Parts: sequence; structure tokens; C-alpha cells
Amino acid sequence: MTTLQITYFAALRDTTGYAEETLTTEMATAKALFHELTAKYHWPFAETDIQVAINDRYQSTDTLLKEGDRIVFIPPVAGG
Amino acid sequence: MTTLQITYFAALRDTTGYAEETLTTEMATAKALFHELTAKYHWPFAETDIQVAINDRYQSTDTLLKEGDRIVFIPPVAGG
Amino acid sequence: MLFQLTNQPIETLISSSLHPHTGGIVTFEGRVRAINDDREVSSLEYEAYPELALHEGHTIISEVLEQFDILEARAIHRTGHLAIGDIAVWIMSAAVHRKEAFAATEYIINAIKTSVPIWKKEHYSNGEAIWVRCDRCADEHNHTAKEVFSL
Amino acid sequence: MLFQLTNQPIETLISSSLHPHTGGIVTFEGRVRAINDDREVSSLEYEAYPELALHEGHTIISEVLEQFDILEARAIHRTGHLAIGDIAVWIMSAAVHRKEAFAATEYIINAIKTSVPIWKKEHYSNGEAIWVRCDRCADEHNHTAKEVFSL
Repeated sequence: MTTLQITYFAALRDTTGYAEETLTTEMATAKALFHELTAKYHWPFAETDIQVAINDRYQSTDTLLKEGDRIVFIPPVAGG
Repeated sequence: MTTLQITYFAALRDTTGYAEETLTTEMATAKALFHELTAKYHWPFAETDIQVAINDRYQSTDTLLKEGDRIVFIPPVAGG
Repeated sequence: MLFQLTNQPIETLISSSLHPHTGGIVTFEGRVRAINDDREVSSLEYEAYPELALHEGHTIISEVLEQFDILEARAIHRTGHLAIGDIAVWIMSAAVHRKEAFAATEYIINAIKTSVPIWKKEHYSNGEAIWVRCDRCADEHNHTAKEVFSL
Repeated sequence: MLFQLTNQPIETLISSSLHPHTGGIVTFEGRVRAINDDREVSSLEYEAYPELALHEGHTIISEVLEQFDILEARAIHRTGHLAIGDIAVWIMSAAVHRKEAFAATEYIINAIKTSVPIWKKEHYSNGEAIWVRCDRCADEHNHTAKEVFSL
């Protein structure tokens, strides 16, 4: 089990109703965690739509999660 | 014989010492007039370097000159 | 600062300090449009993930300074609530010769749209608001903004 | 006015009136460089043939408005004596989408350098001054400024 700090922005935050949560999971990778949270919050995104930041840097969704990581799932950006 | 109003700008004006002159010429075209003035003022330009404006519009250097035309020879531009 | 986020009007942050070799400066301003994809926009909101957005923005500008023959480059992106006509993003590149300044500025805006984590919520005059999904905004001729979901 | 000549600082003439569909604005500023072709420039002078310059400038902007998918375009060229850092030419294009605004602005500056009758006299820190010959300034990667003659 890994305990993580998850932060939600924009459309994802609207599905959770809060910006941050501390979550303990059995999932080993960011990708697996994405599917766990998609089931929980009914996210309207495919796996290929989403990028992940771990400790404030983009990482592969196959990255193994470590205790205390800060995780942010990033839906398609729309800046500029 | 045709009487013309000639205006000189920039490098050409520096060779004449004045900005305008009224000139009567036997030359039939702007190109021929260019060669006449090059001989007179020692202009350091080739025929292919120069464009001509007649009555404030670019024209071919083969254009026939008409009584009262305003002629400006235009050395390579350097705006912008 | 090479890349900034601000919740204040960008106009107040634009200064022109100039390298003495600067011959050409190209700027890009992205403005809030009154109409987007045929819908009447009343205002919009930009939300950034600041830690990552600043890192990615800084990386873009640093790479451009290495890869293009330019003297300076800067970008500022607005966050928070914006009205029609407000500047959402401002970018400038200064170069000895203009061709590189055009290329660098266009590269920066495309890169920002691709990789900087900033999201846009459009508010429409009929009261709806959506987070805009804009997968191909960097390739704008094929661009279709897709609604994520109405809120 | 689509194309203007001015002997006043261009900064004082730039206003931003905006079409409500404007999404992207690209500007180009040509500035007086301290160094040109390895010579130290102290100041310079632009001289225009006003009747023809205004006609050609207006024609360029009108053609761009027809040929590019843009909402607005303007250009202002300075005349008279300029100091290092002064804006010699300012161009802006506004469009719904940025790609066209970049293309239009770059087209305008190239066209101005090719066909608008404006000449530049560079004054150097050693006291010399020459009318700069710049046959290929519109194709600047092959550009060699050639001296017409010293005065």
C-alpha cells in the first residue's frame, strides 16, 4: 500500500469537489491509479487523453508510485 | 524637347546639392534620362539598381516622358 | 523572468528592456475572443498548475534561446477571470534579424499550447460554462474545441 | 490609417482598437541597432518619398487584407532622425487564428523593405555617415549592406 497526495485541477477538480486528497492505494503505477480514480469519479477521459505529473514534473504513466508522491493527473491543456 | 520636374532624394540629392530641378531634355524615355543624369552627376548606380516613379507611381524605365511629368529616380530602398 | 504566470492584467507587466543589438522584435498577444466555435463567450477563466507550468514555460523559453538565433525571449500567461479583449498570453522575441524572431515567437506559442498545464473555462452568454478541450490547438487549422462536460 | 509615415516617436501612435473576433495579434517592431555590419552606429536618418511611400504602403496593407485571413493590419514607418533603440517601423496584424497573423505580419515587413521608397542614412561613432544600400534586406540571410558612398 502506498499513500499519496493527489491534487486535482480544472475539470477533474469539478468531479471530486475538492482540490486535494491523501489517498492510500494498492495500485503500483500512475496508469493503474488513473483507472482506479476514473471508476471512482467517473472521469470522462480516456487513458490516452491524460498525462501525469509526479512531484511537479511530467512522468510516464508507467512510473511506479512511491510513498508520499504528489500526483496530478493532467487533462488536455488549453492555455495560450 | 520635353520639360520635366525632377525630384532627388537621399543619395541622389547629395550628388545634385538640391532636391528639385526643372529640366529640359531630348531624351525620350526614363532610362535614357537616367543615363543623361548619371553622366552629369556621376551617379554610382547601374541602370538595374534604379527604379523610376513618374507622377508619384512606379513605372517602367522604358516609359516615354511627357511634358510636365514629375520624375523621381529611386535608388535601392532601405526602409524597415 | 523568462516565463511568468500572473493574475493581473498583462499590460502592466510588459516592459521593454532591450539588448543593444536588437533589430527586430516580434510579439504575439493571445486575446479573449467574443466568439469561439460559433458560441458567444461572455468571459473566461484560466487555471494553471503553477509549479509545473512555471517549470515547463521556463524550459520552453530556455530551449528557444539555445535553438534560435535570438537575443531575448519572454512569455507571460494570465490566470484567473478574463473579460473579452483581455490579453491571455503575451510573448516576445528579440533578435538581430527578424526571421529568427518570427520563428521563435511562433514556436513558443505552439509549445505553450502543447505542454504548459493551463486550462480554460469558457463562460457563455447563455449562462453555461465548460472546460474547453482543445487537443489540437497547437495545430489550429484542424482544431475543434470539444466540450469536456457542462457544469 | 492602414499605412502611416511619422516623424514622431511611433510609441505615441500605437493604439489597440480591436475587432471583437480577434484572437491573436502579431506585431513586429524594427529597432535601430547599435551595431550594423560590425560598425558602431550612433544614430540614423530615414528619408521617405512621401507621395509614393504612402501609396505603396497602403497597397501592401490592402493586398494583405485581401490575401490573408486576418481582421486588421496596420503599419507605421518613422522618418527623420532616430536614436539607438527607437522604433523605425511598427506593424501589427490581428486575426481569429494566430497562424495567419504571423504570416501577414512577416509578409508586410518583407514587402515594405522591398517596395516602399524609404532610405536610411547611418551615422557612425567615428563621424562618418552613409546612405545604406540594402538590395537584399528582404532576403536578409544573404544580406550585405553596401555603402553607397561616404558623405
